[in-house]
Amino acid sequence: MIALLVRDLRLSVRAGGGALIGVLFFMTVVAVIPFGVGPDLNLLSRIGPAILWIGALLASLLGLDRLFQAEREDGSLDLLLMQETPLVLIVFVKCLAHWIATGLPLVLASPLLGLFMNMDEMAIGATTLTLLAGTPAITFIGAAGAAIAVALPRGGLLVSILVLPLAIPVLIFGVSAVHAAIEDPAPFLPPFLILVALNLFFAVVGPVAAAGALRLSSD
Amino acid sequence: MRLVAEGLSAKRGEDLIFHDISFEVAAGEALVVKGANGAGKSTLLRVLAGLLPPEAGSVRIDAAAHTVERPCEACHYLGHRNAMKRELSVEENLRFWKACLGDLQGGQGLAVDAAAAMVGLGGITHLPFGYLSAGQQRRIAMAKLLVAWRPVWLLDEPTAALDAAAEEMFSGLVTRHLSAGGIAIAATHQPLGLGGAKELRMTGFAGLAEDAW
Amino acid sequence: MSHAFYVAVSYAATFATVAGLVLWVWLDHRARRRELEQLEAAGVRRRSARPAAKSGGQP
Amino acid sequence: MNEPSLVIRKFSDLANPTRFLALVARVWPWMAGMTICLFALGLYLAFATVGDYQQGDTVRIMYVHVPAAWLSMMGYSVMAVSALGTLVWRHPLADVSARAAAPIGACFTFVALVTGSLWGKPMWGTWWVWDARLTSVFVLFLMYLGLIALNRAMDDPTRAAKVGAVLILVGFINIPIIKFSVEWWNTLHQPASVIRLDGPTIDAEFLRPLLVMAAAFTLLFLTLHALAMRNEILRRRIAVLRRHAARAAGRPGGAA
Repeated sequence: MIALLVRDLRLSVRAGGGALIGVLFFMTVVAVIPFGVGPDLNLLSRIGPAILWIGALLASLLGLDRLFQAEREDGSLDLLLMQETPLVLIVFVKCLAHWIATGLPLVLASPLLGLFMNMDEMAIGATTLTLLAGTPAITFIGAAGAAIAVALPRGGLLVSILVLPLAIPVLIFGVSAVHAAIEDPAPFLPPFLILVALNLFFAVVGPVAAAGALRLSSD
Repeated sequence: MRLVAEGLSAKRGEDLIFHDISFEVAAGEALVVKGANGAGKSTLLRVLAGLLPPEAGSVRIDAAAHTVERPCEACHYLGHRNAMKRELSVEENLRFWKACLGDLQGGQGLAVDAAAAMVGLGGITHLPFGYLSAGQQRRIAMAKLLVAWRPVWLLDEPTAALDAAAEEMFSGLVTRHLSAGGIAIAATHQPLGLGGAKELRMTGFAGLAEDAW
Repeated sequence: MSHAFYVAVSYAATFATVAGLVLWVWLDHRARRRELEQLEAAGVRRRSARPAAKSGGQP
Repeated sequence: MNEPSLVIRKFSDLANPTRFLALVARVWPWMAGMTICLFALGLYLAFATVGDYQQGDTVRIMYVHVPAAWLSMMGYSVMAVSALGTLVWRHPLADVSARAAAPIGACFTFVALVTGSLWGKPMWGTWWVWDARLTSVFVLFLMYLGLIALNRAMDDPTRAAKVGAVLILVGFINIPIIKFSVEWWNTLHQPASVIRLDGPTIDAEFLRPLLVMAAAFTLLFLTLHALAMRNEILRRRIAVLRRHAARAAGRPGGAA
C-alpha cells in the first residue's frame, strides 16, 4: 500500500503531474474575485473566508477526474481490481495520495491568499485550520464521483457536477466555523467538530462507494 | 492445482458473446484460446480474470497451494494495455508492481533486474517507460509477470507487437512458468510455439440473449 | 512593531528566496551530472564521442 | 548568406550547445565573483546611508524591492525575446533560455511581492491593496507559474517550445501595463522615480545604493540564468541519450 502511495506521489510531481495546477487554479480564482467585487478592503475581509473556501473547493475538484481515468487508460485499474487487497483500501490510499499532492498545497497557500483578502490573523488561522480539516472530505467524496464517471469520455465536467452538491455540507460547516472564530459570541468548536466528523464520515462512505462503482464500471 | 471453468457464458451489453464454455487446465498445462475476431477470446479472459461477471457458470481453482477467495487473485492478467506509467522509469514501474502484487504462496517472484534481464532488456531499467518502443514496452509488461508469483497467467494477445526473436523469448518464459507448476491461458492468433498445449476453439455465438425486448 | 523588524524580515525573505534559487540550480546541476555519468557508465555516449557513429537525425 | 557579419557569426556560434556550455564554464565564476562583490558594496551602501525623514528605516526595503521588481519585468522580457527567437529565428537555444528564465523570474517576482507587502504594512497599514500596480505584478507572478506548469505538462520539448512561446508573447501585454499602471491610473503605489524622461527625482543619497543593488541583482539574474540554461541543456542531452539507449537496446549487439 505504501508502494501505491509513493507511486501516486511520484506521478504527481513528475512531468504532467497535477500537483502545481490545483494550487495555481486556486490562486487565480481568488485573484479574480477582487476584480469582480471591487477593491473594497472591508468587504474583501468580510467575504474572504468564503472566497478561500469556494476557491479551494473548486481547485480540489479540478484534478479528481484523472484519479481513476489515468489508471483505467493504461490498464493498471484491471490489475488493481484483481488483487486480494480490498479495493476500498486501494481507493482510500489513492485518495490520500491525491490529497497530499493537491489538497495540502491548497491549505499551505491559503494563509498567503488570506493576506491578499485583507483578513486578520485570527481569520487566516481559522480558515487554514478548517481547510486542513475539510479538504480531505472533498477528495474522499470526489473519489466516488470520479469512480462513477471513470468510463465516460467527458467525465471531467460530470465529476464536478456530481460532487459539488455533495460537498455543500463541508462548505457550510467550514465557513460557519471560520465566522464563529471571527465573531466572538458564536463558539468555534461545534461547527469545527462537525466538519471533522463529516471528514471521517466521507472517508468511509467515499471509498466504499467508489470501490462499488469501479467494480461495476469494468467491462 | 486445477483451474476449472464450467458452463461459462458472458454478455457484453446486450450481446451474448459466448455460451456454455467448459474446460479444465491442470498445473503445468497451457491452454491456447483460438478463434476469429469477435469470437469472444478477450471476453473469456476478462471473465476468468474476474473483471467481467459471467452470465452463467463459474470459475474455480481446485487444490491450490494457497486457497484464494476469488480465482482472479491467483492470476496474472496481461491485457491489451501494459499497465505501466510512461512518466516513471522501468525500474520504478516494476518495483511498484512487485510491491503491490506481492507473491502468492508456492512460488517466488524474480528481482526487478533479473526480470528485466529475462526479457532481454536488462540494461535499460533506468529509462522512463515512455521512451521505449511498443515492442520493448510489451516486453517490460511481460517482466511484470515475473516479478510477482501467480500460478495462473491469463495472456491476451501477448505477442501482438513483438518480433520473431521476442516471440521465441516469450514462449521460453511460458515454458519455464509451466515447468514450475504454473498454468497459462493465452488468447492468440499467432502460434505461441508451445508444444502440447491444449486448444480451445471459440466459434462465437450468433444470437441474442433471451429476447427480453 | 518597529520598522527595523520589517526591514530585517524583507532582507531575510529576499536572502532565503535567492539562496533557494542558487540551491535549486546547484542541485539540479549535480543531479544532471550524475545522470550523465550513469549513462556514460552504461556505455551510452554522445555521437560525437563515439567513433563508429550511425547516421540519423541530429539530436 | 554571403558574408555574415561578425555579430551574426558569433551569435550562431553560440547556437551550438556544446560551445555554449564551454562559454558558460569559462565565464560563470567571474560573473558569480562580480555579483558577490557588487552585493557586498550594495549592502554596505544600503545600511550606511541615513534613513529617509518620512519613511525612516523602511526605505532600506526599497533597495531590494525595486531591483526585484525590475528583474521580474526584465525576466519576462528575456523570455519574450527568447520566444521571438524560437518562433522567428528558430534559434536552438532560445527555448532553453525561455525555460530557464521562468523559475528565476518567478522567484524575483515573489521577492518583489513579499518585500512590497512588508513595506506596505508599516507605511500604508495593510499588507495588500488591489491597486493597478500591485495587481498587475501579481498577475505577472501567476503568468510565470502558469508557464512553468505548461512547460512541465508537456514531455515533447519542441512542441512545448512553440506553444509556450506563443503564450509568452501574448502575456507580454502585461509588461507595459505594469510599467505605466502608476501613471495611467491613480493608485496608492508611488510613481517611477528612477527611470524618467526628465531625470531621476530621487536624492543621490538613495540613488547610489539603489543603482548598485540593481546592478548586483541584474548580474545575479544573468549568472543564475546562464547556469540554469546549462542545466536545461544537460537535461535535453540526457533525454536524447536515453532515447538512443532505448533504441540501441533493441538492436542485437547495441549498447545496452
